[in-house]
Formats: sequence, C-alpha cells, structure tokens
Amino acid sequence: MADEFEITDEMRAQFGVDGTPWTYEVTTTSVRMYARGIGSDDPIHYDVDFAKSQGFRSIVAPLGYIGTPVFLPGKNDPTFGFPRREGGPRLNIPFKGLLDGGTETEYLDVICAGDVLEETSHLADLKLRDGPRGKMLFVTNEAVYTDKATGKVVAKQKLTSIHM
Amino acid sequence: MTQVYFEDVAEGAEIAQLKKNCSTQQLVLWAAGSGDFYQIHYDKDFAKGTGLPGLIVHGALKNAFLGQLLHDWIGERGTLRKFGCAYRGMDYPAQDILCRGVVKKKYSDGGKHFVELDVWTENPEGKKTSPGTALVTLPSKS
Amino acid sequence: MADQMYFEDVKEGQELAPIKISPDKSQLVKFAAGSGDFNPLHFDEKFPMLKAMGLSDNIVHGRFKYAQVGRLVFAFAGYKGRVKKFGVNYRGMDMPNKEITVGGVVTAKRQEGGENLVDLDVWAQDVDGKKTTPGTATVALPSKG
Amino acid sequence: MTTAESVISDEMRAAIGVEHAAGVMEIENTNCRMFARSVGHTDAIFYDEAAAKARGYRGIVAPPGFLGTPIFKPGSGAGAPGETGGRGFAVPYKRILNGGTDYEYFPDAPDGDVICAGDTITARTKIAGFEEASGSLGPMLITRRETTYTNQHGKVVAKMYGTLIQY
Repeated sequence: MADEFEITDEMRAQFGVDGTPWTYEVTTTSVRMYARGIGSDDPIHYDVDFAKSQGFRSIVAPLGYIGTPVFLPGKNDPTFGFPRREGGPRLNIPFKGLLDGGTETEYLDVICAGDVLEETSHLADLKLRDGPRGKMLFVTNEAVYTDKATGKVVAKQKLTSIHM
Repeated sequence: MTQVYFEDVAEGAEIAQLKKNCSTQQLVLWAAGSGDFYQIHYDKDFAKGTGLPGLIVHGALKNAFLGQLLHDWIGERGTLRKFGCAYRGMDYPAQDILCRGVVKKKYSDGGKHFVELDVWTENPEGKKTSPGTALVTLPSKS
Repeated sequence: MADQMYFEDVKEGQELAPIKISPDKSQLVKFAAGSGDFNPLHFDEKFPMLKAMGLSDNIVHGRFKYAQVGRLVFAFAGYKGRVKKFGVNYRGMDMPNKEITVGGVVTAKRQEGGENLVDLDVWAQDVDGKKTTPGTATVALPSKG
Repeated sequence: MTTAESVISDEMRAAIGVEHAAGVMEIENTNCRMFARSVGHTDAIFYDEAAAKARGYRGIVAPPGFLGTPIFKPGSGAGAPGETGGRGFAVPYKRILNGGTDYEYFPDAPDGDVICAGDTITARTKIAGFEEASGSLGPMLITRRETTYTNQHGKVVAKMYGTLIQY
C-alpha cells in the first residue's frame, strides 16, 4: 500500500543502470516544427544559411528540444513517442497519481539539425516526502545524449515525476 | 504479408477492406504529420464557429487512408502509380470510416501488369464520402 | 534577436526582457507536433482524465512552459552566448488562452574554468502573478575584453 | 449557363500553364515517420531505415500522399505548394471547397524514382485549366491545378492534381 511505501536498497541498487540505448534525430523539419510549437520566430531555428552565417553547423535546436526518438510501431509509446525499451530500472510504484515535477537540462554543446544522438537513460534519484494527502514519491530519471558522429556527450536531462 | 499477383485479380472483385475510426488524438497526429493545423479538425468551438456541427476528419487524411489501403494490398512487389479521391462528404471523429476498393480493369502493357481500381471511403450510413480511382502494377506469376 | 549581451554589461539584479504568450489550442497542437507529446490532456476537452483531475479545460504542457523559459534564456545568451544549464519545477497548472509571462533576473556573475558565467532565477507566471514554473539557469556570455 | 455569363476572364486564361514560384520540400526520417504514424501505416519501410534498405530503397520511403514538408518561414503561410494557387482571381463566388486531390508516382528508373528520406524536392505548381459547371450548389468555377515534384537528381517523382471549387 502507498502509505507503507518505503524506498528500499533494492530500488537504490538500480540507480545508474542504463536501459537499452535509443536513437534520437534532429532534422531541419523537426527543429522548425518545434520552433513553431513554442511560437519562436528567431531565424536561427528556421534559416539554414542564416544559422551558418552565425557560426552554427545548421539551424539550432530550441532549448528544451533534444531530438525526436526514432518511432517504430509497437516499440514506442503511441501517445508520447518515447521508446518502450528493454532493460533499465523497473520500479513497482503503488501510487496512482502522477505529475510532471520538473525538467533540468545541462548542455555540453549546441544541438543542431543533422545531429543524430544516442540516448541512454537511468534512474538517478528517489525521494519520499510527506505531502498534504500522504506520501509523495519523487522519481528522477537522467537521460544522457551522445552525438553519434563525435562520440561526445552533448546534453544531460533530468526528468522528475511525482507519484502520489 | 502475402503477395497478390496479377493472375489472382478479377475485374469486379473487391480488395481487402481497411477500417478506420479517428480519435481526436489521431486528428492531431495527422495535423503534425501533414502540417495542416486548420482548427476545424481539433478545436470544437472553432469548428462550430464556422457553421460545422463539430470536429471533422481531414479530407487529405481519408485520401492517405486510401493510400494505405492500396499500399497494403499491392504488397512488396506491387507499385502504386496513381491514387486520389474527391471530397464529397464529411466524416467525423469516433465514427467508422471504411476504406474500400474494387478492380475496374486489368491489362498488361510494355511488360507491366496494370490494375485500375475504384476506391472510396464510406461512412456508417454507407455513403461514399471520398470516391476516387487508383492505378497500380502487380507482379505476374509467369 | 536583440543585440549581443556581453558579460561586462550584466549586473546582479538585472531583469531579463520578459516574454508574454497566451497559447491557444492551435499553439498547443503545434507544440504536440513539435515535441511528440500527443497527450489529449492538452487538446481534447472531452478527455476523461480531465474530469478525473477535477479540471474543466485542457492544460498547457509543462514542457511548453519549460520551452518558453528556454526562449527567454536563449534570447538573453544571444548567438555568441551558450546556455549551460536550465531547469524548472512544475508547481501549478496553466490554462490555454491565459497569458503566461516568462521572466528572469540575474542572481550572480562569476568566472569559472575560463568562462564568464551568469546565474539566473527564471520563471513562468500566470495572470495572478503566481510563479507556476520557477527555476534557475546558467549562461556563459562572451567578454568584450 | 451560357458562355456570355462566363466568369473566366482573359487574365485567368492567360494564367493557364504559367508556373508559380517553385517551393522546396524536405523529406526526412522524422517527417516520414510522423506522417506514417498519423495514418496508421504498419509497413516498416516507412519507419525503419534498415528495413527499407533491405527492400532495395535508398532510405525510409515517403508514405503514399506524403510529398515532404515545405521549408517554414515565420510570418509566411505554411501551405504546401498547390494548396492555394488559383484563388487570387476576381470571381463572383464567395465560397470555396477543396474538391479533391490525386497523386501520380513515377517509380520506374531511369526517368523516375521513389521518394525517400534524404530527398529534397522542388515543387512547381501551375493552373491546368478552368471549368464552369452548374450543380446542386448552383453555378461554380472549378480550377484544376497541377504540381510537379522533381527530386535532387532532376527526376520527376510525383505529380499532384488538385481541384478547387468556388461557388
């Protein structure tokens, strides 16, 4: 039961264990669509020649966009598009409610159209707090994005979900 | 998927049907896939403001459904040459859209084996809301 | 894009030029298209989960607000600056067609590892002034020197 | 209707066959997949590069009816080429309908090709003709538009025939 839920050593043992890697693609059309989606009219996100004139490889991915996961029917979530990959952490969470708690991105390089990234994701943190309606579990996953062409890590993103 | 051959096809015969039923989510997916963000397909109030009874399915989506019907029928070795439809009636979310096709004519020309079809989408009342035609080639057993 | 900001130009307590946006349903559908998040919570007013959550209308994607904070920080950094890090927490919901104001303020400047870093508090706030999406960011700016 | 009442002007006749400014359409892995996903396609050639190559294609195949994404410029209309052509003439009709769309493909080498991810397609639209008719909606003007899609190798890969009805 949710009220008796405690974080166990077994759960903590899953910290840092990566699931199967997945490919994320950043393309000119995907960058432009994201830029339209956030209402930006900055030509750095739309005009390849302009972006190159400013010293970038191609149009720049807006902050918050780190590519689109390769979508394969049956292997990705049909609503959210994220991969349903094998391996990685499996938590048996007894809470019914779910909220998006927060997003934090660390950039080690600028992401541009044409980039093909390998994403690996692991459980980074678990925190249990007492909320007004009982226990709340904060689950933080960290995704690491590596440029397939250079082998360099370009971004790390932490996503926190709140289960209550 | 089994391959259909030119010899298997008879004029007047119906091809395997494809049934669709669009959720609001599918209409939004289509907006994303096609780049058509006209609000009559996902904003109920906007649609009603233009005099429509509610959200309607994009005509081009029904056209693409016919493309899928044909692609799935011709198999790996067939080619899709022509397809399309007229937009004659509206379809709505959460209602079946039945995609159908009937072989109109078959002929061989220049070593290729052509099949002409009538294709259409049909609403639950049996009305052809998107009638059209198609031309494909199929492989021959010989 | 405004003129390039340089490290020397920045003062602690300085406020960033705010972004105001009132996302309508069309904007949220375009964000679904751009982000790949097609959760009907954000565009289908008949989606059963809305009622279960006690909501009468669709809600703005948290990640949409995150991206607006991203626009703010990206504009502050300019093409020669680099955003090193930015993060937010989702503390409250925002509804479509209601104005969201995205703002930020410089909390510190420091030099580290050869970089000119500026720390910021950033947020998205609703029409009542409630910061529904508070966060922080760190930007590296070019120097005039 | 008699010819004396024709709404087809000399200006309109002169516009037949004249190409509009060319538009560029991009075909990429991400937009092919998004289109295929939005239709509900199940064939892996629309999603998986390895599967498409195993079937002899250059890359992920553009699903039927997908002719790429126009390069979006903020502040300009995002309409695909051929969607709006022919609306600019002074005719006495207020209402407009998309009458239908037909696609033609040219999959045979050496003159044709199959559209795949990685292609950049140039789309050129012209008015193929005007017709007048009288139907249940009253008198109407039918504008037939034709868009030709040429890939980066100079091969015509598709044509789109559109019908616009004004009444």
